[in-house]
Amino acid sequence: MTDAPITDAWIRRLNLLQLVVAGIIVLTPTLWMVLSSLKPSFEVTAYPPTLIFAPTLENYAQLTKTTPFLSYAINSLIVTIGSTALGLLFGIPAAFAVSWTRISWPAILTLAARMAPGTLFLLPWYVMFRQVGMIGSYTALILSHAVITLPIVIWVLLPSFDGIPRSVFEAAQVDGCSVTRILWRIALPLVASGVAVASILAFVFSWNYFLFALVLSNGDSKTLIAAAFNFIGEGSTQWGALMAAATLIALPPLILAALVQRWLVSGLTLGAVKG
Amino acid sequence: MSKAAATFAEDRQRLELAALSAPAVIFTVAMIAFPVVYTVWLGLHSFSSTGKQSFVGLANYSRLLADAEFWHGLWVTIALYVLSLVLQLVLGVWLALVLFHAKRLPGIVRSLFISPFMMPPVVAGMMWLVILDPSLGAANYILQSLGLPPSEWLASPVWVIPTVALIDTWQWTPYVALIVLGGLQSLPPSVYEAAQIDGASAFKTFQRITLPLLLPTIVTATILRSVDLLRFFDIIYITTQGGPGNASNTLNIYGFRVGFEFFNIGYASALMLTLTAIVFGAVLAFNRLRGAVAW
Amino acid sequence: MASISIRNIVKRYGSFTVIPDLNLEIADHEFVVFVGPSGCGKSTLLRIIAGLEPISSGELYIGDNRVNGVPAAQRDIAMVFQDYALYPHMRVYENMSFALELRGTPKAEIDARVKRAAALLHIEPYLDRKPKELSGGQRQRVAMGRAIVRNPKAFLFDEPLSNLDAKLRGQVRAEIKALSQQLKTTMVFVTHDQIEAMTMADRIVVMQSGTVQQYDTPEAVYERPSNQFVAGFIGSPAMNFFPVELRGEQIVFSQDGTDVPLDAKSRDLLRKAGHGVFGIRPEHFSVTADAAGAVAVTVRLVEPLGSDTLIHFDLAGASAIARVDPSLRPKVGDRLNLRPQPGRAHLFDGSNGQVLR
Amino acid sequence: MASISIRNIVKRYGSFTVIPDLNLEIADHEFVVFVGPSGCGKSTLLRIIAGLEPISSGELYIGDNRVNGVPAAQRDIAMVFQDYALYPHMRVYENMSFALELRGTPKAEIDARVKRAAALLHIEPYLDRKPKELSGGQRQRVAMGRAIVRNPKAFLFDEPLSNLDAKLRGQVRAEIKALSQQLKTTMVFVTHDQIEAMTMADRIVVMQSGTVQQYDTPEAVYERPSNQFVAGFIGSPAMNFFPVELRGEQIVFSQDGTDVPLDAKSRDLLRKAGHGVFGIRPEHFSVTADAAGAVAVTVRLVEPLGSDTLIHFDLAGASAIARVDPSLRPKVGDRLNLRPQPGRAHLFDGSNGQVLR
Amino acid sequence: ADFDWKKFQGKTVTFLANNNPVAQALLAHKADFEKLTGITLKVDGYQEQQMRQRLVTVMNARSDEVDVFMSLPSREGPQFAAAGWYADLTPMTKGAVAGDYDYAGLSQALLKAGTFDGKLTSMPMNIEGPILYYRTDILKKCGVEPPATIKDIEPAAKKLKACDASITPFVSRGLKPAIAYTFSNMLHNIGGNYIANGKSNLCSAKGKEALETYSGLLRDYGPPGVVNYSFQQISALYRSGRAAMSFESSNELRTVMDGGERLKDTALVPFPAGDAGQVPTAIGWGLAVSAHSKQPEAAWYFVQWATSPEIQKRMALQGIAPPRSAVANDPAYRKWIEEEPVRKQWQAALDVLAAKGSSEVGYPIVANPESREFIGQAVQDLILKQKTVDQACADADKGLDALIAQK
Ligand SMILES: Nc1ncnc2c1ncn2[C@@H]1O[C@H](COP(=O)(O)OP(=O)(O)OP(=O)(O)O)[C@@H](O)[C@H]1O
Ligand SMILES: Nc1ncnc2c1ncn2[C@@H]1O[C@H](COP(=O)(O)OP(=O)(O)OP(=O)(O)O)[C@@H](O)[C@H]1O
Ligand SMILES: [Mg+2]
Ligand SMILES: [Mg+2]
Repeated sequence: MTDAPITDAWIRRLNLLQLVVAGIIVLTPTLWMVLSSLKPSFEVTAYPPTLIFAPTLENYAQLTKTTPFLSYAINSLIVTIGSTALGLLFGIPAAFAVSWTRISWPAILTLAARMAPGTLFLLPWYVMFRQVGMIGSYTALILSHAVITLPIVIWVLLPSFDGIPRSVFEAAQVDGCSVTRILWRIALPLVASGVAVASILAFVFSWNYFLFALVLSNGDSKTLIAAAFNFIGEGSTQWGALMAAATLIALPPLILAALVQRWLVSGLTLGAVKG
Repeated sequence: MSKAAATFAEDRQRLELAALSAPAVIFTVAMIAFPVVYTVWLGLHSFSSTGKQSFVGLANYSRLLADAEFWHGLWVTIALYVLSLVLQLVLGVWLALVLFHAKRLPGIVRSLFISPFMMPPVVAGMMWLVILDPSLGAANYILQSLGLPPSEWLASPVWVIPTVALIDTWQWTPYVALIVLGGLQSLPPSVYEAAQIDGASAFKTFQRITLPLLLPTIVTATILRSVDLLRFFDIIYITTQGGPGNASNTLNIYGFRVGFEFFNIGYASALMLTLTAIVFGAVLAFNRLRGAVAW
Repeated sequence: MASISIRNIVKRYGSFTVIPDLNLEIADHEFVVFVGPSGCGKSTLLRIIAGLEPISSGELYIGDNRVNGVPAAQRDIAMVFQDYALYPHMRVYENMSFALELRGTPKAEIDARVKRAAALLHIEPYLDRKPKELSGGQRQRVAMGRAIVRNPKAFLFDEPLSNLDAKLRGQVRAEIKALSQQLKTTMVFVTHDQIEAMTMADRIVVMQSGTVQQYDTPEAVYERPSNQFVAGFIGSPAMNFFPVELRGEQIVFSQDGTDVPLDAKSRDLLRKAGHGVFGIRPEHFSVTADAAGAVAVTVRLVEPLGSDTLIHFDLAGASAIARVDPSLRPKVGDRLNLRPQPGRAHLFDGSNGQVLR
Repeated sequence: MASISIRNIVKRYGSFTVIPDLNLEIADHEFVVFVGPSGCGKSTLLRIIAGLEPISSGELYIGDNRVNGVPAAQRDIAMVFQDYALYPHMRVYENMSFALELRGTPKAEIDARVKRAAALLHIEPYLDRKPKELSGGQRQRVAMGRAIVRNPKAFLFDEPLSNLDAKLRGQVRAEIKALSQQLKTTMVFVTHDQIEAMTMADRIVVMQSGTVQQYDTPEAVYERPSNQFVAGFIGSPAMNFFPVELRGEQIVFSQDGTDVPLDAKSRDLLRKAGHGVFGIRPEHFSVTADAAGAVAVTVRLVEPLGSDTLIHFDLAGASAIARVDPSLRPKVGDRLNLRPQPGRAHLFDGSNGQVLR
Repeated sequence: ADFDWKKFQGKTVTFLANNNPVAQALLAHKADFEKLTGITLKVDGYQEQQMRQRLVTVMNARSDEVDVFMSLPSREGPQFAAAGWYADLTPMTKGAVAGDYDYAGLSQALLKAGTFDGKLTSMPMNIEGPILYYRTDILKKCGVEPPATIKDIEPAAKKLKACDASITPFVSRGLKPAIAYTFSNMLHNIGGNYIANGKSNLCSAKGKEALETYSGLLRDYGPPGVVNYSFQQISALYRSGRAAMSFESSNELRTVMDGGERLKDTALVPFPAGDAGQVPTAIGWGLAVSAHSKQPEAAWYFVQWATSPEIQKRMALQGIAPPRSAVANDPAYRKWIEEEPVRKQWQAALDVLAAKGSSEVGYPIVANPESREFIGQAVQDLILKQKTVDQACADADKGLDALIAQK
């Protein structure tokens, strides 16, 4: 061997470099948001942008003072957890069945709700839920948000289920497992990373979706994100408060993501089959 | 077991499989059947300014065909869609690979890497509006500090689409990356050992092994991104409201404005149904592709 | 605890027919071994019996029940997969206990059975490991263990010992045989190891391209192969074949016209067609001092196997092998007289390969 | 085209030490076969040589280069994985051509090489299939084909023929041997098939628990095992072992004190410790008419293998096996006189198993 | 005197609010209302566009969920009125009214703006309109006199530009849907009007002059990217000291003064006069009762309370310009005004608005919101130099004529 080999050390260095580049691009705006939340409102739009400033928690204080931030947050949590759970509950079996049978129309059907502009649903849903007296209820919000979470769960899990070696399912059948059992005992543990991804995505989408809450909730069940808009308004864009709200709003998904990280470990199907 | 019993058992498995997808299917149908019928009905009516509605048949649709704003919106939608999708897929796969190889990265840092899409789109839009402000924003400040010419960003009819695409890419690339990351985790590791033995360089391994194996996942990400990108709304709504002029007036923005700013529910319904049909077509096409790239 | 009856089964993958039309009756608690060249459809047939592969046409009975369309989960059959198909997320213990657990077997009994199987397969130290932490042979043993803890209607084994060393393989083989006698369960066993086939089977199914070539006891298959394919496939090294013909009252090698030292009965068999294929196994040559009733050959290659020695030589234009005693210490270039042992020769129809009897 | 030198290599998985400290020198274009019980570390060692498994400590040289830390891709080694590791998304042809393509081999040559390998492995009809559409043996052959199209510094084969039928295995074995002679490439071959080991190897490495027990030519390993483990592991059925001791000038079975028919040399070997283990292979018994210099046994079980017959019997409290001529037609209950063939007996140290010489 | 505030005790009135400072100032006194009337006030507050989205949904569904909502008569008034979403307040102002309500004290212009087909649809909550903010220090430094007429603006801007290149001489709204708000003021000052003889009139000489003047100022003296500028950007630019003149809503005072930097160097005036003098845009948020409300009477109680002199005085002290001259003269409010010179100027400008203001923002037609699009489009086309003024106004007129023709 005459040419110097590319060693593992070099590969590691290259990876690190890419990581740093990606980090800067991805994180700078986020950092800007967090920093802005610590500035007095007017300074957010100051020019040139200030980097050194006296950080203040005043925005956060104002947030909790002027709005029932906590109760909005609880609303959001209830709706998001509810719809994510519902999405997982309906989506996991559906994704499994679609992957098993290779009949994909149920997956496409559930996605149909995502294909239409959200505004299309506002009026009919309002009429529909009003008919059954559920405007303002958590149920209405959870159901409507599940329309968003369900297809995400199904579609994210589809390739994961497809990736499990078929003969593992066959072994389970021979062992006497019904299809449903195979799902819970064999397939589900094997797509843990897929479920983690699906949960994060479903959670984030539900958490950040404001359109449905706009018409289906009322003052009491209003979600955090719908309330966050209130910081933008004529004569009063409260930048500091908005950024503080944004920071706080982004926190729960972030925490969730950090929590389910450990499910994102690799190679669960390792050693299952040879071939 | 008699013959009947045998088929019963077989049916039971089919029944079981049907039962697994039933909740999702029934739920979806229950939730969207009425809205779709309702919207179709609305689309066949005209709501005059006096609020009185009258049946107009397909008039809304023929109006649509003759509406230059619709065709322009379609063009803007597609341009934005293609540009954003390509950027996000390419960068998303790259980011996923970077994160995948950074196995020792603490979980919390890794989640920070995917944080942009956790930011509410409204906030992201507001934030970028400030950052990209031609006179006040940090973006031009940085460009000028580096001795580069400032840009008008969102204010230029030429640059508004690329700029919006960039914002969207910043926000949604991590989303694609997360999906791809999930796919990467389930790739058979032994195949990589085989590739090493075959002498594949890092690039070749990516090109010939990782990428083809990831295609089903990438197509999934494409489908999920397509349904959002073709209905591009949030960021434009916050930043340009379809401007400057109508340079960023996507179909969804246009439909929304017709319905909720100009209060023409009938025409808006026709617009949105048309948009839905476009998205549906794209999804069907990609679903085909998904079957083709399965391994 | 159940017979298996396969009637006119056809299996196609798209336009590719794997099994054209197969009939097979496996009696209750019979031990049947499938052998055949790689790709001939052994696994496919096993998977059909297990209910994992839909049948294109035909009928399948297990016991008295027609089971076409009955899902695998309800056939109560245990199977070792050729590719193991372990549950990657479960420890070895759980892999083995899973099926029992599903049947609601009491914990203590599960434990006892798993421990017994693990002891038998020498995998007790690994019960707490995940499959990915095992060697190839260990994984195969887990796959085996997963089947033998059960007490099903029938066992299906798809090359379950291929990755084990000879010693272990011998032990496990004996245990399986014992198990089959003890449980009186129907067993179907696929193997490429002829010793396995010969020692374990009540009957052997020799398959080729999805068809059954012979279905008989091991001795019959070895000693009375029904056609040239079976004769050539069973036995290692393989049987030697030479085209022969009847010239007058003398059987000669077609290629060079030299005499073949065969008896009168063979002559009678050949009389009808006038020509055929003469087959003899390497172990059925005797080395003799005198050349009468023998062929003289020159040793081209010597392969010492320890217990025996193989010599390769050319005869009548074909390459052939004889198995001789190592104490003979043959060397390349030696001239030897080889005499076919009486009654050990086989004659086959030259056109369709059927044995002449 | 390169020697492989393994120096003081240690491999641990967590706290579990697979290879405690291993040294091995494989000469340039040598054909070395690894044998050993399942789980002894053969695959691990192969993977270490290939660069797929990090070493806990020690040094590895390929040719003159220290390759610790050099990625597998740059070691120019071809390998057949025990679990195949085929590219699921590529057709068989691409699976085989991939490595050549990476090296910029001209299209025409790639095609020629792939076609040649496919012909040799009888997989031409499947070149257009994806791996999942193949049988187990066909997959294994693709894995094999992927390696042999190349012209690397060394070939590593991890049980590459385990799922093939005897006939095909024999053919491929011969081809590999030919290939090794033609390419003059270093070959490392893991197998559980002793015939493979004996016929292909220049030298055999017998491993146990990650240590080398003997590293010598096939004959030496068979005829002069260096310890009881090797003796018991090589040969099938395995060597029979009996504890013996010296009583006065007579060697007797420790268990029942009856005489062991052994020669004076053995007596001398035993003199030092006074006791040891007497080993003899099943094929090294002769059946004699008179009882002198023989042990009289009762046949407990008969296993006809076709070419030979195995008889099981009990001797001195142990179960033992002898291989006899099938023409003897022994039956259960028969009394036989078995005489150890002269010079075929082995004596081992009773405490550490080392051969007494 | 013996007005029964407790008549609807125990009822719940739902109020769909636009979460702007006006509503915030009002709702600071929510508890007082509940105490006074025994009515529970359920507030549902949203940002403006969202509030409209919810309102449209609720109204289209003919839901009684909302009793009272905030509305901009100048924008959606004709449309909502035509759709029949407003309850007619005329009878209520004549019926159950507390003695001290002083209906006549409300700005008549705003009341008129809220009256459609003779039906009073909303009660004014505040008054606002675009005014000119300018930097006294910069003008002084550059030797520029504050513009007295529209014609003075351009030379002043030119001089400022030459004097200090880092300063944006003039900024106003450039975002398409927002343009009409400021543009209308300029058009009216110049003497133009939107409609003449039932046809769109942008291509009249005055119309073209307004278009050219407005777009020219922004193009030549406005900040880069002005086509995306609405109140947020304008206020931020001005507040950070990077603009010399800013034509923006009176409501932005608070934002502009945030941080205190602009407190001492800013002057406020109504937009300079043109050929037609000063015809400032003056609008106000109104409180309307939903036509679908099941309890319009109770709803009216809230409207009445919210627009009463007492409450408007309290709101004024929080910086909400009152739509009642009586309140503007209230001593407490006066005192507050006197505290800062800018407040004085601000109130003075608002006085002009109240006196001479026009509520015509965009076309006084049912499709008013859509008409603003065409105005905005024409101005942007000119700013971006994509059309000549003749083309731009012709294109706009074409579209607008079609809107006007719609019934
Ligand atoms: N990831 C792991 N963690 C812990 N132990 C492991 C791991 N991988 C392998 N082992 C152990 O290392 C030992 C050697 O494994 P190896 O695969 O080298 O065996 P082998 O000799 O190839 O066996 P076989 O003939 O069964 O393939 C085995 O006992 C196995 O259990
Ligand atoms: N999905 C498939 N599509 C097409 N052909 C297939 C498919 N699966 C298997 N085959 C073919 O069917 C034939 C029988 O396969 P099978 O697995 O039953 O062989 P086998 O006898 O078990 O062989 P081996 O000994 O190699 O395991 C093979 O030739 C194989 O190529
Ligand atoms: Mg098979
Ligand atoms: Mg191994």
